[in-house]
Amino acid sequence: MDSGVRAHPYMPNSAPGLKAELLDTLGVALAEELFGQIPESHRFREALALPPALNSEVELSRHMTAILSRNQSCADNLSFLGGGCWQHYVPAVCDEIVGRSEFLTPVWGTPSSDFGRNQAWFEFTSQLGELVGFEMVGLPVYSWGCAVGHAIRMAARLTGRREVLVPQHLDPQRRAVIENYCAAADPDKAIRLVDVKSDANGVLDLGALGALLSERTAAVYFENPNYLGQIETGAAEIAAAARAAGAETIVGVDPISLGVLAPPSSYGADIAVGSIQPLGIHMSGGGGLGGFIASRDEPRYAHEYPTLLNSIATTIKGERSFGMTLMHQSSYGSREEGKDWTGNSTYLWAISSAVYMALLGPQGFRELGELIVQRAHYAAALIGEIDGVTVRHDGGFFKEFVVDFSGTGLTVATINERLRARGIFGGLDLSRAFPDLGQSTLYCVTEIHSAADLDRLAATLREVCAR
Amino acid sequence: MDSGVRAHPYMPNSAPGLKAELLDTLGVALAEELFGQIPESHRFREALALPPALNSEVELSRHMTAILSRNQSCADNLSFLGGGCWQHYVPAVCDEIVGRSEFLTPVWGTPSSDFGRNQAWFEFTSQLGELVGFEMVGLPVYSWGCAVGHAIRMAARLTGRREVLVPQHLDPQRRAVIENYCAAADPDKAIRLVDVKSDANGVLDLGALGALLSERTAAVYFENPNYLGQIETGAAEIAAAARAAGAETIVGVDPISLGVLAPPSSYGADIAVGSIQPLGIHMSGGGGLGGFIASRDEPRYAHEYPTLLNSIATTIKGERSFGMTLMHQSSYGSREEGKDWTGNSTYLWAISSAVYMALLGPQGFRELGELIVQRAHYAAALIGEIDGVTVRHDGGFFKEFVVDFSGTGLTVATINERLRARGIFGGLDLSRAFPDLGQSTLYCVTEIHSAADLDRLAATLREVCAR
Amino acid sequence: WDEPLVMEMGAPGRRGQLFPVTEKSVAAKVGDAASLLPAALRRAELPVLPEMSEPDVLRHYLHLSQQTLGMVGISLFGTCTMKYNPRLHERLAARDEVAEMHPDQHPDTMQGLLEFVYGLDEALRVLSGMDQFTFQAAGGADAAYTQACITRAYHASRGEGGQRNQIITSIQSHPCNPATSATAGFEVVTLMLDEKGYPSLDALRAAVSDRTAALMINNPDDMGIYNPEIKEWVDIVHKAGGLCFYDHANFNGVMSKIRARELGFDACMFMLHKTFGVPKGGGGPAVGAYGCTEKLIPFLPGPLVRKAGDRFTVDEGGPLSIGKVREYWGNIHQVMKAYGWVRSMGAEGLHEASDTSVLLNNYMERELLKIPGVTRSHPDLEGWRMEMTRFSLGELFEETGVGIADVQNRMADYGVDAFWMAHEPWFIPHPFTPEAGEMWSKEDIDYWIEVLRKVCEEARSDPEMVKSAPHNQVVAKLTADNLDDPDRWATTWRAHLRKTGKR
Amino acid sequence: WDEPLVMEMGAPGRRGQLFPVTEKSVAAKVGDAASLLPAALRRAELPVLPEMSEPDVLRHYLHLSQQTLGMVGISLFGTCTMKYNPRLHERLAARDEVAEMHPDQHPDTMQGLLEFVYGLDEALRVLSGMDQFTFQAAGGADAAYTQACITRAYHASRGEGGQRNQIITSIQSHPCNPATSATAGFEVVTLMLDEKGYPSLDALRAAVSDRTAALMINNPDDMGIYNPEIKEWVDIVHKAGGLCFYDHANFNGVMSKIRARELGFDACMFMLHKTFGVPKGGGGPAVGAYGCTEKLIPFLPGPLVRKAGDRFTVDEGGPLSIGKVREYWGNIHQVMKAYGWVRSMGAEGLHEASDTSVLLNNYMERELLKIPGVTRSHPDLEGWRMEMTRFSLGELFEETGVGIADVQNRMADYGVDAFWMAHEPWFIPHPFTPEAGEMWSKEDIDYWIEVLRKVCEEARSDPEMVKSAPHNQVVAKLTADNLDDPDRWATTWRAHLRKTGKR
Repeated sequence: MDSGVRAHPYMPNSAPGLKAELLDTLGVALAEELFGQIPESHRFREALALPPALNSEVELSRHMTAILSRNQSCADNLSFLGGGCWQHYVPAVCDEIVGRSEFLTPVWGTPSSDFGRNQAWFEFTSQLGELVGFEMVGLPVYSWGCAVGHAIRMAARLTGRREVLVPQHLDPQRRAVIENYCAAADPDKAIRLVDVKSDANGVLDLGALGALLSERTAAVYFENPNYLGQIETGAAEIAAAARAAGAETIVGVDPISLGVLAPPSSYGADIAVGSIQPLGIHMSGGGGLGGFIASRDEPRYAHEYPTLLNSIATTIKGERSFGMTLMHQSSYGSREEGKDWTGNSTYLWAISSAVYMALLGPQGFRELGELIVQRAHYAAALIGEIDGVTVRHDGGFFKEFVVDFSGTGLTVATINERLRARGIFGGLDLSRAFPDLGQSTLYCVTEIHSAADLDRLAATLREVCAR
Repeated sequence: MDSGVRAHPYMPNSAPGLKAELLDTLGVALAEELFGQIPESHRFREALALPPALNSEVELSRHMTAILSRNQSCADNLSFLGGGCWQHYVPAVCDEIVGRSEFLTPVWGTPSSDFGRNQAWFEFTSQLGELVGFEMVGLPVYSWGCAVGHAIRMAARLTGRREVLVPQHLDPQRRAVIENYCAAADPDKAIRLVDVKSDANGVLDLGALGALLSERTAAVYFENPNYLGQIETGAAEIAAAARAAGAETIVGVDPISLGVLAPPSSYGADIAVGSIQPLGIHMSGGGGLGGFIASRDEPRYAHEYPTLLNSIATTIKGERSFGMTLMHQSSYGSREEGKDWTGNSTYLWAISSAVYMALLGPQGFRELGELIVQRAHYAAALIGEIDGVTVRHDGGFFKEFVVDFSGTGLTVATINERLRARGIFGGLDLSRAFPDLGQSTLYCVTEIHSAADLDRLAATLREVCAR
Repeated sequence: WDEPLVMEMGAPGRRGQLFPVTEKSVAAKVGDAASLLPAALRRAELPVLPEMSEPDVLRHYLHLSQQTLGMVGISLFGTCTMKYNPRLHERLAARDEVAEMHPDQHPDTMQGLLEFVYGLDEALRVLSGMDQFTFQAAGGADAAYTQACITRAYHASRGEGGQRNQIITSIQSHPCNPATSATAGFEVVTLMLDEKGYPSLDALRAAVSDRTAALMINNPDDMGIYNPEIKEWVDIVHKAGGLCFYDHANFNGVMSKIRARELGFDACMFMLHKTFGVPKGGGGPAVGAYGCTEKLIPFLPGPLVRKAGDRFTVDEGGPLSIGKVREYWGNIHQVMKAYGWVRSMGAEGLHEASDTSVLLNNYMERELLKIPGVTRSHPDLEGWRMEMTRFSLGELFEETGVGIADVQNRMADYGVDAFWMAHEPWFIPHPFTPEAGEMWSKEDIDYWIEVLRKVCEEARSDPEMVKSAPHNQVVAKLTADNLDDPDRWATTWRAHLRKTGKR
Repeated sequence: WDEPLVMEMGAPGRRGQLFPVTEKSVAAKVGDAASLLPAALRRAELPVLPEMSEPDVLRHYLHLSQQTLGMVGISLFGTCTMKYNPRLHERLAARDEVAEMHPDQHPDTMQGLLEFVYGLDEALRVLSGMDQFTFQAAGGADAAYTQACITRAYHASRGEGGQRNQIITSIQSHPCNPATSATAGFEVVTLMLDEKGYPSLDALRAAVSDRTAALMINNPDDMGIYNPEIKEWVDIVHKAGGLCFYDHANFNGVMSKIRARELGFDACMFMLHKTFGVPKGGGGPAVGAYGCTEKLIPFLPGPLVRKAGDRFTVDEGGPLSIGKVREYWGNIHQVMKAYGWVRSMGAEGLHEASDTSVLLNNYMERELLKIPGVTRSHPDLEGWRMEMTRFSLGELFEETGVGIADVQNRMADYGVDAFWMAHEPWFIPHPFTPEAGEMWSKEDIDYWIEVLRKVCEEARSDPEMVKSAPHNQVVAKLTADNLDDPDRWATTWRAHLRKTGKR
């Protein structure tokens, strides 16, 4: 070995002898000579001001672990944060499967060499299709917000119209994403978002909606349950009204609710979108997000999908296999003429979700949905008994609900800070995004919250809200 | 589904309909009828007083995690515990491989169906053989202590003698195991352990050893480094003396030292034993233990191995494969006529160790050994500067060394309690097992202890030892 | 394994996951679940999902994993550098301190994650010369989209929003550049290559105008050709009033050698799942790290991390911010892995990796061109290529009728997963673009070359065998049936059953 | 994968793991390493280990893992119940609170581990009626050895140490019982079976004497036969002054149905890696849970866990303790997994598992006996067998020359890993002992039966094909070469090289 030079563990050819051998083969003395294409004036010749390498794993591991110890997680604390990322239980089998090197590390192969992965993807779309009640499901996109953005653009292309009705109370993060997808450098190409206000029950005001619908309306987008947690009882009426106006109905759903809630297909949705994060994917600080787009399997819709579409197929020996359909309409096939764009997305999570749905099965989704609904209402009931604290809607929600602290005279920020000191992450602060809701928060209750946890929450809230 | 009865996730046939179908096939109404062989008077008819089932993973996970949170680990604290289980760094690739379902869950197959596992085992014995310098290596046994026990019994069978010389300062745990292996219901079959005292340098007193060697001596057992951490400088002399007396030389080694220390084969050992835990296996509260037995590849030794012996072999197509040799001499082959016994052991750890040795390679073992030696001596030097604290031996150790607190007037227990309150697990308390060493502890320093850690230890010790 | 679809497995009543029975106190207070749900929105029939036990689900997906070749073989997937993904990072990402973090937690409770974000931002600033990075974009294409959105916002802020509606790119740029530009409502102006392998300065001069919003370009390109006039390009676009975005997808060969800043770019993009050791996961979760100079920082999407003393704080973005291209921080757990990778490599390691990837590519080029039937694009262009070379098997096809896809399929039989051919459109027939990178040993590269040599020989000795490949994979190749036929395609099992009359 | 041995891989200078460079302050204080080591004991030449990069090591062992069938197929390995190993427990065992625990930590810092030990002890006491368990034994055989040591100590404490030096067992007991008895210095008295499938009471009466130290026996045995006279056995041995040890290796079929206490035993043993959902790891780390009644508690090896209020304390064992059979707590991380398994099953689950394993075995027996050539031991014995049945393919062998090992090899071609044949000695020709357990679905069992049926047919139609099986595995079957030949065997690569003249 050359004096003091150590091969790097990630780079087999950094063993000094080997590198020299390769250079010899090419007849060059230094690798530097191979960069001749780059003009000297383009070169960066300074030392890179990076911290020293931690190329021993024992040091790197310790360094990283020390940094991580500065986090406090929702496992160590009792958290009621939701909104666009939810703490559901992830079965260990999901982690086991997505951690398999075969699924974790590859990028792309042939239908034959990637057969197993493609089948897993097909099982993802097939099971998700059963949940939402649609026959066409694309491979996942980045997030729910991105799925809505694409779905709205699909609707605009389908109808040739450029106005979309959306709920007044929409996740501000999701809305920010949607707004980007609707804006355009060329103003003529932009899609306009029009707010539909909520009624007293926290669901869309059907009258207001009707008044806004017109021949300009490309689509109505609503969510079920909606951002405030409420179930849109008027879903069928909304879809019927949209249809009457020649508009598409796009419904955003939390798929974990679909063991107990009607699938969007059943009340007239044309396109369903949502998040796959609840289906067996850790929150990972928001790194667990993934979105889906589903619809009826009709050419009219199929031809507008921006996603990859993984179809069942047949081999020359008659075996079942899988391949991509309508690839030409993607950006890979048609560059700027393609439908929006696609690229690396969240395909590993499709596998985790496939495992999750197979583990739960119909009874698991039902049981889970019932448990969440009951616990959420239990939590709401307890909280509603606290002086000065109001649960804004009297039932009709799934796992999230709005708690208004206005009556306590305290801000949400203060309450959450006090809760945090007691090991509880309170609900999401809605007061900045929706001043109309006062000092409100969105509380999220799932299967991870036992009755004892909810009792503790109520007791602690009572304590911190007391003057 | 039957009312309220839920299939258990681990039991596919517990789905009520399926079970009924199976019972129908057999023509019985209840599974109970199948237990007809058992007399009623043998049956236990009470309810099992077990806590209620936690058959939902979300509950079980939380329950288990809550219990685990009552542990404080050597990752959260700075630990200097060693003795018979050591905190070395386990590369993530080791965990990845032994976590693979293929290696984690099976029990036994054919040479063809288990080919990959058998090759991994062969790579374990082959690499370990290179470290210890022996051509014959058995599959691992339960622990170092068990390996010594078996090796001593091998020596007794080889020599027909029943006395073994062992170091006075031997791990009390290991010694307790060895004593069981040497005792016998029939006193004529027992093997007698005779202590050899240590000299002032903490190594075997060669004069004392010579005086104890006789025609009764089946073997001399010593360790390198020994239990007090010292390197047995007289290893070759000991082996020569044993040989002259017609006794076998059994050497216990810490294989992680063998990048810098001479292999036992080089100074005359006949049999080498030791722990594989340092080679890529987490301590796991002692669940990471595993022992090995190695020797020259001579029929004389081979025919006394109690372990499984995985040999390279050839298939009918001429391919390389692996199979067990000398199976007939195991307890599986010969019941009470076999050599001691064998059974499930620690074979998964053989794979982890194989990965570890392949990752390190010769340069890794050298580098690691040098780092440990330097850091251990650094720690000893710092500690020795503290008033009232003595490092018993002036160098000559590998990763462990004896610190005597007698001069502080404090007990080891008190000092360790004070250290623990400051996030440090002090060295192993030797005062009970070896009163001759005073208020001594065995400190263990490895690659996980940075200079900063050792500085912190010294500063903290200084603080807690102050009157 | 002759593995059924999960939809075909299971038996009624089996369970793979149970949930707690609702506590008595809960049920007593709120009643049963049905009473809490509006009748009209209650699900009438349960979804038709498989009913399976936990071990059966596990085993099924273990089987599918074993039926995936991927990086378990050798994969020199060009244009998307295949890297070693340190398993340490996966262990860390599995810890509660990562996996069980909610993105809306109070910043005080996520100082660790913020430190990773800040630390990687710092490192990428050093590597690019840019002034600020965001990791919100959930892929390289999303970073290109971020640029498109920022371009829009930048010109709008200067009152040129309606006017500057053209984005210029080259036909050799990744499709995501024109595609995201179009999605953001721009016209795309695509420059063709001249004989040197990149568009001429004249073509660019002809393209710019007061409608020019931005240039989006990569360099080197996927053919391993570096455009030495890139500084002039940036000048021309800047003078025309446009922004310049550097798609650094092909960063691996030039890490530590060139930086976006010295070339004059306003912004650039790195793919953490490509260049920075983050696993690809078969296509994400990914991160397109987007970095820009001071003048574009006000337009960045929030949240951004700032350092105040030894604490990290969160900046949600100001009035000019484009808002968000994706919710929250992006794939922040992948940012952690990339941070770890950079720390483990250090400056010397990055330098070495770049050297090695270019060295190995040129070694490969030398050896591959010895194989009869293999040619390269721009054969007369002198000098060493960068970390990739665009090859062609056009001659082999002419001679044998064996096409590039056949060769790809046949190579899989030898444990070599697919190479990338080329992005659309193809300039040369039957293109292929292997990328050696730095993680594959010379032995692996030699094996890969040997496999291609062998397959080329097979194409001559037994072309039908190669055309009907693969022969040693789980299944054979797909029929030429039209998967774009609405009566055949089926992205879900229920669609397939209907179309085949089984449901 | 045509995978080389790791010893054949790599290249000089490659590194798979680097270690920190010794800090300057350290080197300054102590000098270089060589100066700290006695010259005579310094290693002269580095060990001949492979020199490999990290990704290459990973990939090599991934390949080997894929070349291992195991539980990824179907394994009905009898006498060693194959169970589902919940992946949750593996995730938990990987946490620092388990993996990074030193066994000599202060008890205050390991309350969690102690709680698992205590909790499982409590549960096993309920399941067996015993009064105390220890988990130190690192396998089932080690628990038998524990019994042998305790037997020795017990009689020694009563002044009968020299005299009581015989241990009685049956020829159908697991080999570990006689083998560990012999290791502990006992004479072994082995009783033969009579026509009912177990030794007669007369044989036992003839065997006991004042030299009898203990009886070590399992029941039911591996043939699925339950000895209904077992209570009388225990009485006879007790009256003779011996201890009675119940080898509960075959506990799966009788969980919740019978207990050691009611049968009168002094001690019993459960295998956590067998009955209690702990992964086998290809042969450990395992746990033989050893439980005994009050009278033997003083002899147990330490440490034991005691509960004091809500704290757990450590009892190192008293003066009569046998000391230790293995260092520390035993495989305590596996104890945690077994605890989790018991909690997840609960009383009803255990009952169901026992029911299912017996039900499935009798279903299997019914179907297997329909296959021409398959018979069972003790064919005339009436009634249902327990969780196993001992079958024979002797008739098939007579007819076709295809033996049981051939069938085993051929079944592997269908993804069915080896069944267990029978422990030595074999009472019936070509025995096999599949165990259905509770984790395999009826479909799996039916598939297994179908494979055996098919292989039996193949044995008739193409015996050579079956005899030369396997045909679809990584490698073919071993030659009949004598692996016991000292000139051939090689347990290490260096031995192989020497014997084949390559080194």
